[in-house]
Amino acid sequence: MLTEQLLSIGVNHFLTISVILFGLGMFAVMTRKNAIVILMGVELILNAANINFLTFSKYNGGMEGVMFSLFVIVLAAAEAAVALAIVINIFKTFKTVDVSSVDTMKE
Amino acid sequence: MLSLIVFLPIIAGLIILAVPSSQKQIIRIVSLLGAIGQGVIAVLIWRQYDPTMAGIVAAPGGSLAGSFQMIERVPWISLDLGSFGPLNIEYLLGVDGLSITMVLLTALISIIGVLSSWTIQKQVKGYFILYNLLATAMMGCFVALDFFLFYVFWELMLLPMYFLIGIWGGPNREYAAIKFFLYTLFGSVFMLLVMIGLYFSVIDPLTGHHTFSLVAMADQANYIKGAILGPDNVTWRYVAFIVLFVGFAIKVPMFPFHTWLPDAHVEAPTPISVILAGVLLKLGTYGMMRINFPLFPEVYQAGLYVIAVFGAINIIYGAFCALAQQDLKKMVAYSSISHMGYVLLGLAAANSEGMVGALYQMFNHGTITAMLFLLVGVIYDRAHSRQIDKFGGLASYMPVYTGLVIVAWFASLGLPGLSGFISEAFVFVGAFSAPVTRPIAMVSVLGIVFGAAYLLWSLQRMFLGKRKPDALYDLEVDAHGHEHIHFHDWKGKLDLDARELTMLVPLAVIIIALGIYPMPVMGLITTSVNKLVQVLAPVAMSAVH
Amino acid sequence: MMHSLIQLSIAVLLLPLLSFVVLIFFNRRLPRGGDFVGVGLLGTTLAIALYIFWTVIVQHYDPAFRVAWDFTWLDFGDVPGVGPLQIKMGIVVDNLTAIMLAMVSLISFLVHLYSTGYMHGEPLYGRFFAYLGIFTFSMFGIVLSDNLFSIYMFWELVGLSSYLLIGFYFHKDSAADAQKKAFLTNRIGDIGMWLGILILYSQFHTFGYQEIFEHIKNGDFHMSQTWLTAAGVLLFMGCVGKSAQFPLHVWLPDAMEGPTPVSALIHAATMVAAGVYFVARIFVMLTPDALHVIAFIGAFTAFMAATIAITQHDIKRVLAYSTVSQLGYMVLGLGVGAYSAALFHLLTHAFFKACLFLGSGAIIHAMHHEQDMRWMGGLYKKMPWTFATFMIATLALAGLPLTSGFLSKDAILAGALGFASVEGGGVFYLIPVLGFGAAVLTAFYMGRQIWLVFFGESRTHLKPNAAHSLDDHSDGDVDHIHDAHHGGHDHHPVHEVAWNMRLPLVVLATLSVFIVFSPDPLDGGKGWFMHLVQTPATVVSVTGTSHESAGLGAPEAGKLLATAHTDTEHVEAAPAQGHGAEAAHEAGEHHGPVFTDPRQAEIAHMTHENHYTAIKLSSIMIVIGIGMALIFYVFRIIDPDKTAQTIRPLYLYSFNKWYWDEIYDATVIKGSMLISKILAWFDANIVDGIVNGVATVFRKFAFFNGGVDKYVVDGLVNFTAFTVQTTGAVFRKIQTGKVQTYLLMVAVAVLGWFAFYFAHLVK
Amino acid sequence: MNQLTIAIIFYIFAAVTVLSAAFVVFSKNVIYSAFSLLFTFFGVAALYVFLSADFIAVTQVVVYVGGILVLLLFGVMFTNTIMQTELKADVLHMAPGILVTLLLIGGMLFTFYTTGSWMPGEMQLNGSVVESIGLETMSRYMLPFEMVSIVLLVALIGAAFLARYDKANKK
Repeated sequence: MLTEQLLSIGVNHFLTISVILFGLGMFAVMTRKNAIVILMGVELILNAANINFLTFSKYNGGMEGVMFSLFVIVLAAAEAAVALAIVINIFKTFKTVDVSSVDTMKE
Repeated sequence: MLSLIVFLPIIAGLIILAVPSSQKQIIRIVSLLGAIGQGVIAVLIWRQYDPTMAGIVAAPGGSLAGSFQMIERVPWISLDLGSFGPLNIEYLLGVDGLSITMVLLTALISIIGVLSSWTIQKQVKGYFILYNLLATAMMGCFVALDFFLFYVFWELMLLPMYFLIGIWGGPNREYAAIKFFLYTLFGSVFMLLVMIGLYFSVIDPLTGHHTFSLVAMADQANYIKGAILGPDNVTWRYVAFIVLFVGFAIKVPMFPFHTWLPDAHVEAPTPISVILAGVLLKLGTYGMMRINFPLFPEVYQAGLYVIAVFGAINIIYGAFCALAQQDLKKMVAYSSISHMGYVLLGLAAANSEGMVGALYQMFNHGTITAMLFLLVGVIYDRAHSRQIDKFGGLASYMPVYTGLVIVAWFASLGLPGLSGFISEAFVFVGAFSAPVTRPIAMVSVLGIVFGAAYLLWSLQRMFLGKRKPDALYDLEVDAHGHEHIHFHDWKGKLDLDARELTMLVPLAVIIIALGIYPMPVMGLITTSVNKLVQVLAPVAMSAVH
Repeated sequence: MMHSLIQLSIAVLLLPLLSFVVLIFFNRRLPRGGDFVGVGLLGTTLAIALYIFWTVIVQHYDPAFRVAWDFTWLDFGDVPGVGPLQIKMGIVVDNLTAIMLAMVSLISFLVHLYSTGYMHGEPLYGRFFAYLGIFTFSMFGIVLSDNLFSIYMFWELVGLSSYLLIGFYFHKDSAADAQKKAFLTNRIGDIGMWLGILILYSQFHTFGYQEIFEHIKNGDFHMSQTWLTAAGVLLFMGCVGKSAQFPLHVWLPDAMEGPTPVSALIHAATMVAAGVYFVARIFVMLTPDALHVIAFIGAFTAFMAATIAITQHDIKRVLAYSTVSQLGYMVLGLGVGAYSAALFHLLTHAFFKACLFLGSGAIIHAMHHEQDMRWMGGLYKKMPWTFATFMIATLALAGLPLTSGFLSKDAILAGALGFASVEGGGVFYLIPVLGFGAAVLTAFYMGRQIWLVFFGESRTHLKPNAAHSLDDHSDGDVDHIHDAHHGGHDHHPVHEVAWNMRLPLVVLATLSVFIVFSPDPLDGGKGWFMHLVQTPATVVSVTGTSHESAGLGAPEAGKLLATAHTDTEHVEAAPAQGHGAEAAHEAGEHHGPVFTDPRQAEIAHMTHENHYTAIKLSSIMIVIGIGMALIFYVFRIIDPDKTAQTIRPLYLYSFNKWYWDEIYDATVIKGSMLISKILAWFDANIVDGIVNGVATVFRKFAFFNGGVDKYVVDGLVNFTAFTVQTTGAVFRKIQTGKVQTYLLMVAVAVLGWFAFYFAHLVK
Repeated sequence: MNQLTIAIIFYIFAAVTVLSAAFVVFSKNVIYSAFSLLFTFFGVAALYVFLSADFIAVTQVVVYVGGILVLLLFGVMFTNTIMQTELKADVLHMAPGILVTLLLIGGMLFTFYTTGSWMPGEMQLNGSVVESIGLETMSRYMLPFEMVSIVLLVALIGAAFLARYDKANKK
């Protein structure tokens, strides 16, 4: 039974992986101070999302998931570019990428 | 004409808006021209003004033309509220004896203020735009005869004042600005409620609709029986009166609503202090005379004693606080609390002498206290401090400055021959003649001594005697044995320079001239004040004498 | 149309103002600081004033002479409940005014002249003359004005000029303190005066003397009689302040910080006399009770000041206290109803006291600003002119016969005696007693001063380093001190002053001789003054029956009494309206007209009765006084210092001016100190730490106010803000500004949602 | 090839993905995490293949590995000098983070397995989707496609602008 479960790769497997990726990404974004790592976390989250898209689109036979995962990737690229640019600017200004120390707008 | 004088500063402000902010001199000159234009129009109005027309209420038959002058009346907002009937808000301007002096004062102080703003270096453009907005709002308050319009100008005044204090102020400016803002807002919110209540209780006899016109409201015949503020609804009329009174008393400022004043003054830049003390405080008492008292005469008659008591508290309490101050500007601020107390006392007298005294005191306090703040600003520019004990012996080194200081100081302590004396004298004359306020007048006379005390004391500590060991300026003796002083980082002329003289000398001249022969101003107001006294006391005046 | 005299007096009023305006602005640009402007303009003023004097006094020699003119100053329109209301300003010229004008302008001119010598080389030389100008202007204003409002205005202006002149050496802290003290003390007096004015105005809605008196006479005064008395006493408070009467006398001695010519002009001759002049103006409306108060205050002041004067060392302080004492005489005279005598004394005193001050100024000038009499002496050889004039003036002040002072002081004392006997003796005899006591002391301290200053050996070399301690010159250590000083002062020999300082002395001394005022050296009543300035009939109806008593002048009273009164008065009434020496003689017998008011008539009568008693008594007193002075200082039969030791408590009491300053400190300052302590406790426990590090007591008290202001009233406002702020602060903790924390919270929220969801699921 | 081998391959890639992702997150060294991110991306790409989205897988490799990862690496290079001893980015509130993460994961999984098992639809994607992607792109997703391209363009320009060498600062 369980072996059968394990052997027949189904929706749940993919969802589980995506959840784990999402969790890890979330963790990175929440806890790490280094802006770069945070960005990586974001990428993880996006990937998790992508996996979900594709999973459901596969097992439902629609093309929507596929298309959207495509868009997600594009946007992820854009996001990464802009975000890194910002990070570099922050580094220029504050000589650090420690986001917790970049709190000029606080109060 | 009145619209022009009201909105001229706005026009100047718009022009400034177009000027690039780097062109500081052009900006200054534009707003100076605006202020001067305002002054010119004010003088024209003054020339055209007919002092025999009373004002206060409409002429017999309900027409304004018979009593007010230079009336401008345009329907402004009129929309049909269905069950409430049409909502008519008018753009209604006009002057009478109460407002004409204030118009003159406002125009004068605006010019002085621009001149004294010349030294402002920080964000000149924004400053002068706000300044002109303020000038418009003040002038508008004094000439508006429609309560709604008045309220609009009243609120319009808050905003620029808030920023002018909050941005260009001293180290503690945010606190002061917020305090000023909250206090005044508190007052005006209630004013709004009362205004609406009045709107629904007053019918304009000419149109038969509800109206915001203060002139209609000032006539008790126009009130609807049974309305919220109708003649028979005594309780609510008392409440409304008190609420309005508090609203205006905050501006006066009257004890215990006065604590915003010292902070605001200490933090505000010199020109703003001048405007604040010279014009804004007058709005409180002007509002009382124009709105608060005529609309609820019977409550006013009942409350004379209380108002007088508050006046006396202001006089003596303010004088004591002033005596305690180390900061010269704070002392002057408290002194103006004390002097506004005279106005309240005169208003409480409910007879012509007192009221004329009060109105005249409003004008004189405007000029005198403006001069005081300018003088404080002069020394602050040089020494970057206002600690009274950090000077001493200045009279030997800055004779011209000291001369003007002596004029202003003695005018403020009510020396005969200077305008302050006459107004205070007639306030006392009126307050003493009215049996209700007689005992309070006898107490308040002590204010004369305390006033002299703190002014002379500060005068001695700053100007007489010798240089204090920890004074803020250095003393050096040249080859000829002459002593010279110089302030640490002051490059300009030690004694008053041309710009400061052009600000101060006219004020001094006005103070002296009006102290010797007050009729030029007093003649404008007596007719209206007599009318006002009649309106306030329909019962036989013989009760007063 | 305007009377020519009015025009002239307006000129008199305005010329000194012109001098002030010119000098205050241009003194630095003019050569010699523009002193010639001041002197020249004052000379013109003097000429005009003398012309007025000539016209009024000599040409129409009429007790009832009076021209007035006024104009509407303020127009209140048709005031509800009052009707048309105008405030008028005006000028009145009568005998008294003319005399005062002449006196003030003369002394002012002389002082101007004198100052060109005395103040020469001062840095602010020109400004000094400017101040003198504004003072003279306001003094003329007081003299000329015909209503209470304008007199109050000029009253305060005089205070201002006094303030400026006392503080002329403003860089000296003592001067700065003195000027402040003077102004504030006067202000306290002025409050009373102002309240009095208010009482009268509130009844009559006018400030004019004439209208007010008319109203009172017609019984329009609707408040109680007590209020009228109060009005009188309060108005008198103005005089108490200006004329340095007890209890407000403390400022005058300190005012000697000013330059000596100022002391002569303001604090001896004119300004301090203004109070007396003012009381004279309002004399007719003073109720008997008010008059009693005035009389007692005057008598007490006269005596107290005299006792203080006998022990002072500073030559100017002796004169200052003698001024206070003499002013006390005048007030006393007014109080007892010896109206003309009091004013007569005002005039004579002005001359000889000004002469004394200018003389002392000359001495100080010559002694290189040495003011302590203990280091003077033997000056009569070196300064003969000064000595002669000073001597004459001293005799006049002491009230020796053949001097003007004798005439006036004797008249006052006679009045006091008469008053006492009328009022039925008892406590009222205190007044003449104090008066005569003061006479003794006056003679004594003036004799002492003359001796210390002019006779004996020069003691300049005796001055030790620490001067002004009590008994620091016993003969034992003379040589030692001499060596120590090695003739410090002798390098500058003392010499007579220049003509421009000598001339005023001579003029004033001449005016201190009896013949100027009265042909009879024993009776001022025979003089022109007593004839021209006569006691006006009171308008206050004590009995309520004297309403028909008309007018302030003699003739009406004279006409009236033909019908009204007893034969004794009848006989004396007729001449009162005649002219010439004979009439003057007769009228002089009775110090003016006969009164319909029984009390006044009685007093006048008794005064006449007591005239020669007064002469005898006062002569005796003077002899005693001068005798004592001789015994103490000339023949050294009794050593003053030893006496001082034996009666040390009394001596100190007098030397420390009856401790008035200390008493005021003790009462006012200590009292409020106690209050402030209580309040401080209140602060420490209720409103925390308000009154910290406060120096003077007023400031403590005021700081408490400031504190209440800051903490209580303000506190209520801030409390509202505070609550908002704290809640805000709590939530602000969450607002770390870190996106990640926000994200964490989002996640937590999601978890919360999960929990919620599962809760459903489990069911 | 039979189901077993497929399963085994799947698990291998899954493991690679998850473990490398975990390494990305937990490694103290930014460089390491950057490189391990590479493996994650590859793993994910492989998973895409399992999901019969080969084109996406390729895109993933090209875009992420070729683009984003390089960017990230550059970012790391710019912002940390390699030489500097501690590249370790220390962490902010660790404990709550972990807790929340675990709870999150647990909660989600629980949801998956409790809210009825996912039934595959009757027809599934099989084989390559490249052709249908092309069709969709040009027909149904025309507008979004253009939009996205514009967005990408704007973003790139913006990024270039932001990251450019700023003279104003150096002045």
